[in-house]
Amino acid sequence: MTAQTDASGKKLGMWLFLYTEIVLFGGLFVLYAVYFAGYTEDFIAGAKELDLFFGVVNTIILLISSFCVAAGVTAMQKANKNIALAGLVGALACGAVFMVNKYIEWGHKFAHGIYPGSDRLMDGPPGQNLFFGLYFVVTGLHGLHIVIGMTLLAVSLVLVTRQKITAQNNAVLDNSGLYWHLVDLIWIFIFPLFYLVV
Amino acid sequence: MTSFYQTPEPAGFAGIRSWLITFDHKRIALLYLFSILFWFLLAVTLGGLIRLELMFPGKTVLSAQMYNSVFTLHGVIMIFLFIIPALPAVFGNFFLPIHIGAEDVYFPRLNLLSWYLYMAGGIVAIVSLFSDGFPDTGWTFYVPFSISTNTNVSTAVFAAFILGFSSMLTGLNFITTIHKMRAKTMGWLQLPLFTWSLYATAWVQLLATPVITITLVLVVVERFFNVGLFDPARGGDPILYQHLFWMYSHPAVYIMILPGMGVISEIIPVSARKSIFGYKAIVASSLAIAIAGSLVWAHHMYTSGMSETAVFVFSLLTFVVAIPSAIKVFSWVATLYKGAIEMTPPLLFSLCFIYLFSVGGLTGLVLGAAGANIHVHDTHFVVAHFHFTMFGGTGFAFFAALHYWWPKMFGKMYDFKKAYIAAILVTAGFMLHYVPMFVLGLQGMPRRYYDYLPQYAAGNFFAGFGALCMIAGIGLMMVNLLASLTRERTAGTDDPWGGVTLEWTIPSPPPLHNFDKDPEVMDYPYDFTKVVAAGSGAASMDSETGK
Amino acid sequence: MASESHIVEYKTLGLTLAALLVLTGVTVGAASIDLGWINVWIALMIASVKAGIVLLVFMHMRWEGRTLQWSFLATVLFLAVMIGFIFWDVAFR
Amino acid sequence: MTDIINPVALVDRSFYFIIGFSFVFLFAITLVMIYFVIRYRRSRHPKPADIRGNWKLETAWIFIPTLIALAMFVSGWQAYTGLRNVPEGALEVDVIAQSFSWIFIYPTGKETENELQVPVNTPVKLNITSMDVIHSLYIPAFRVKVDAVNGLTTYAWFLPETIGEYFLQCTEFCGVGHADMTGVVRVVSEDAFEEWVEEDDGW
Repeated sequence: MTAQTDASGKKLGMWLFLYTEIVLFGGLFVLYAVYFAGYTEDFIAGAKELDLFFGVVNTIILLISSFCVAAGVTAMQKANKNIALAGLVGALACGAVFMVNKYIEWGHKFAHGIYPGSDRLMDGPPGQNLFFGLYFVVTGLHGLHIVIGMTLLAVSLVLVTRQKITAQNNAVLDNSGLYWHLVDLIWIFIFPLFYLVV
Repeated sequence: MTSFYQTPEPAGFAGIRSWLITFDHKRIALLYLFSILFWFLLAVTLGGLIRLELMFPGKTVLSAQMYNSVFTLHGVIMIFLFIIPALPAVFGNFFLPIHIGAEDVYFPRLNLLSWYLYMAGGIVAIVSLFSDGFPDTGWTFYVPFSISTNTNVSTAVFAAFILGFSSMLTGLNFITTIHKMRAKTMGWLQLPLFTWSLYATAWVQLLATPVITITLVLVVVERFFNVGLFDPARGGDPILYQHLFWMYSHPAVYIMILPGMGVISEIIPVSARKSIFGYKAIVASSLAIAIAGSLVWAHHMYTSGMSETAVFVFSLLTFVVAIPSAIKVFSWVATLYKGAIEMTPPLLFSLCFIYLFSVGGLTGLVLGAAGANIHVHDTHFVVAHFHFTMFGGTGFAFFAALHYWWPKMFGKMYDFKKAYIAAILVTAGFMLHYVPMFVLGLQGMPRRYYDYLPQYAAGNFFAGFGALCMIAGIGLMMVNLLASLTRERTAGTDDPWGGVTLEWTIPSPPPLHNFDKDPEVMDYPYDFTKVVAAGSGAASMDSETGK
Repeated sequence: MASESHIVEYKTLGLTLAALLVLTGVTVGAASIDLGWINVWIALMIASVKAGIVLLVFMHMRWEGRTLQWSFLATVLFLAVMIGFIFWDVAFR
Repeated sequence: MTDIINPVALVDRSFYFIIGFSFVFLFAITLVMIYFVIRYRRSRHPKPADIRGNWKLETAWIFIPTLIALAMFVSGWQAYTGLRNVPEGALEVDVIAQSFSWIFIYPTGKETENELQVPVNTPVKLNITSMDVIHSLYIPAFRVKVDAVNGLTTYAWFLPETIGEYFLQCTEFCGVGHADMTGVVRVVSEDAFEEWVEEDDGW
C-alpha cells in the first residue's frame, strides 16, 4: 500500500469546506435578495445611512491583506521565509484594522439608536428594520469569519517561524490563505449590497 | 491473520482509548454503529409513546405539552441522529475505504471529530430536555412559533446545528476520499454502487447542510437579539423561513434515502449472483436524484400561501424527480430475472425495502400533485408517506445492511431463522401501523394532533397495535444480532454471500490496514462468473452456525 | 506534492491588486451616478468580476484541475438556484 | 349555480387517477418481484444468466413513466386551479386564526367563533389571516386547506352542496392547543342563513 495522502487532497478538502461557507452566506443573500425586491426604497434609504467611507476603506484593507497572503504563499513556495512572514504579519495587521473599523462603525450605529430591537428600528418602516437586521447579521457573521481567518493566519505564522511549514510542506499556509481569500471574496459582495445600493 | 480488533494500536492507545482516540475508520464506524443504535432505540421508544397516547381518544399516557415535546424529540432524534448518519456514518465509514481499495478515509482525524460532534449534538439535545422543557415545535421549527414559544428551542436548534456540522464533515471526507484514494486501477465506473450513492449523498450533504446551518442560526439570532427578520409585523416573511428550511430538508430526504438505495444495489446482485441490471443507469439516477432533488423543496409548501406560479413549477419538477427513483426500482427487479437467487435475511429485508419504498414513492405522487396534495397535506397521510420512505426505505435498508455486513464487521453470523421471523414481524407490524394512517389522513386527521375526533378512533387503535408488533420485531432483530457477538468467531464469514466487491476479498473482521497486498480491482464491479463457477452459498453457512 | 503546485509571481499578484483597487474605485464611482435599479446590477457585475479575479489569481483557481473548477461552478450554480427559484414564489405572490 | 364546477370532484378525480396508476404499478412490481424470487431460486435455477443491461428496455421505462408522471401532474394542476379560481358572486367571509380558535366575520359584520355558517349551493370565499403564529384552515369535506399567516391574507373557496354539519380543523402545528383548534361548518338553507346572519347576537 502506498501512502495515499498528498497535499492535493488537503486542498480539495479545504475547497469543499469553502463551498459550505459560500452556501452559508448564500442563505443570507437569499434573504437579502427577497427583501431587497420587496423593500427596494427602504434598502436604498438604509444604504445611505451607512458610512461609505468605512465601507471603501475596509474593502481596500481586505484587498491589500489578500495580496499580502497571496504574496506570502508565493514566498513560501520559493522558500523565502522572511517575505512569507512579512506577508502574514501584514495580513494580520489589515485584519486587525478591519475589525477596529467595524467596531467604530457599529458603535456609531448603536449611538444613533440603530441596533437589533431598538426603538428606532421597531417603530420605523419595516424595510429599514430588515435592512439593518440583515446588515448586523451579515457583517457580524463576516466579522466572525475574519476572526477565524486571523486565527488561522496566526497559527500559520507560528508554524512558519518554527519551520513546520516549509516550501515542501505548506498545506496549512495554503489552506489558511484560501480561507482568508474567501472571507475577502464574501466582503466583495457585501460591500456593494450594503453600501452601494444608493 | 489478525483482525483490526486484535491489532494493538501504538502506545497510549490501549484499552478504552483504543476506541475513543482511534483514527481507524472501522473503529469509528463501530462507535457510530452502537451510538446510532442507542439513539434509534430511544426514538423508537418515543414513537411508541406517541402511538400509545393516540391509541385511545383523550388523555392516556402523556399530557398535551409532553406529547408535543415527545413528537419533536422523536423527529429530531430520528432525523438528525438516526436516518441521516445511519448508513453513511456506519457502513460508509466501514466499507467506503475498503470498497475503493484504500487504507482509511482521507482525513482520519476529521472523521473522529465528526463522531464527537455527533455525540455532542445528541447530548445537547438531551440536555435541553432536562433544562427548560424540550421544544414543542416539531422538528421543522417553523417560525413564528419557534421564535415565540417559551420552551428551550435555542438548545435544540443548537444541537441540530452541531449535528449538521458532523454530517457536513463526513460528506467532505467521503468526497475527498473517493477522489483521492481510489486504488490506482479503479476508474469511476468500477466503483461499487454503494460508493456511488455515498458520493452523490456527500455532495448533497456538503452543499445543502449549510443552508440549514444558517437558517438555524437565524432562529437563534431572532430569539436572542429580536432582529425581526421573520417577524411579519416588522416586514419579515415567515414563508421565507419555510423556503430556507426545505431548501435543506428536502435534499436531506435524499441524503437519507440514496445510501439506502446503494445498499440494496449491493445486496440484490449478490443474492441473485448476477450482474446488476443497468449499472450506468443506476449511477446516473443517483446523480440525477441528488441534483433534481435539490430543485423541488417548495412542494412542502403548497398550502403555505406562496404564489401559484411556484406551486406550478415545483409540482412539475417533483414529478421529474420520481423518474430516477422508478429507474432504480425497475433495475433491481430486472436484476432478479434469470438470476440464481438465494433467500437470505439481507435479501428478505431488501425485498421488503423495495415493496415499502414503492408504496412510499407512489403515495408521494399524490402529494406531489398540487390539487391532491391540498387535501392530504399535513395530515396522517403525509406521516404515513414519509415513514414508508424513511423507515420502510432507509430504515429497512439499514436493517438489510446490518444483516449483510454483520459477518464482515464482526466475523460472526447471527441466527437466520430468528432474522426471518424478525423481518416478517417488523414488516407486518409496519403495514398495520402505517396503512391505517393513510386512511386516517384521507379522512382528514391532521398530524401532530394530541387528541382527535371520534371518527378516527378505529384507525388510531390499529396503528397503535401495529406499532407494538413492529417494536417487538425490532427488539427480536436486535437481540438476535447482539447475541451473535457472544459466540465464537464463525467459520466461513469471509465471504458468506458470494459477494465480489473488495470487502469480500479480505478476512472477516478485516485486518488493521484492510489490505495486506494491493487489491485486485475487477474491470466490472459486479462480475459473478468466478463465483458461479466456484458454487457454494449462505444456506450451508446457516446450518453450521445453527445452535 | 505541494511544491508541484503553480507559483504565482509577485508581479502578477501586484497587478491583480492594482486591478482590484481600480475596480473598487469604478464601482464606487458608478454608484454615485443614479441609474435607478440598474445600479444594483452594475455593482453586482463589478463585484463578480472582482471576485473572479481574486478566485483565479489569489486563490490559484486558474491553475487547478477540473475537479475543483467544476465543483466550484456547481456550488455557484446551486447558489443561483437557491436565489433564483425563490423568485418563483416571491415575484409572483 | 349549476355551471360552477365543484373542485371537490376535481381533487378526487386527480387522487383516484394517481392512486389507480400507483396500485397497478405496485402490484405489478411486487408480483413480478415475488415471481422472480421463487422462479429463479438457486436450488432450481443454479446457473444465472449474465445480463448487464438492455438499453431498449431502459429507455422504455424512462419514457413511459415520464409520460404518466406528466399526466398526473396535469390532473393535479387542474384540481389545484379549481381550488384557486373563485367563481363570481361568492359569499366572502373573513377568517382570523389565533391560538387557539377561529374567528369568522361575515359581510354584515356578524362574528362567530369556531362556527362557520354558510348557505347551501352558494360558493363561499374565505379570506384568511392569522393574529399570531401560522395556523392552517382545513375543512376535509370540501378539500379546503390553506395556511393562515400573520401579515398575509390567503384565501380558499368551496361550494357546499348538501345541508349538514361538517368539521374544520387546524393543520399547522401551533402549540399546546393545536388539537383543540377545531370548529364546525354548518351548511343551512339560504333562508335560514339570511335570517341567521342578520340577527344580532350581542357581538
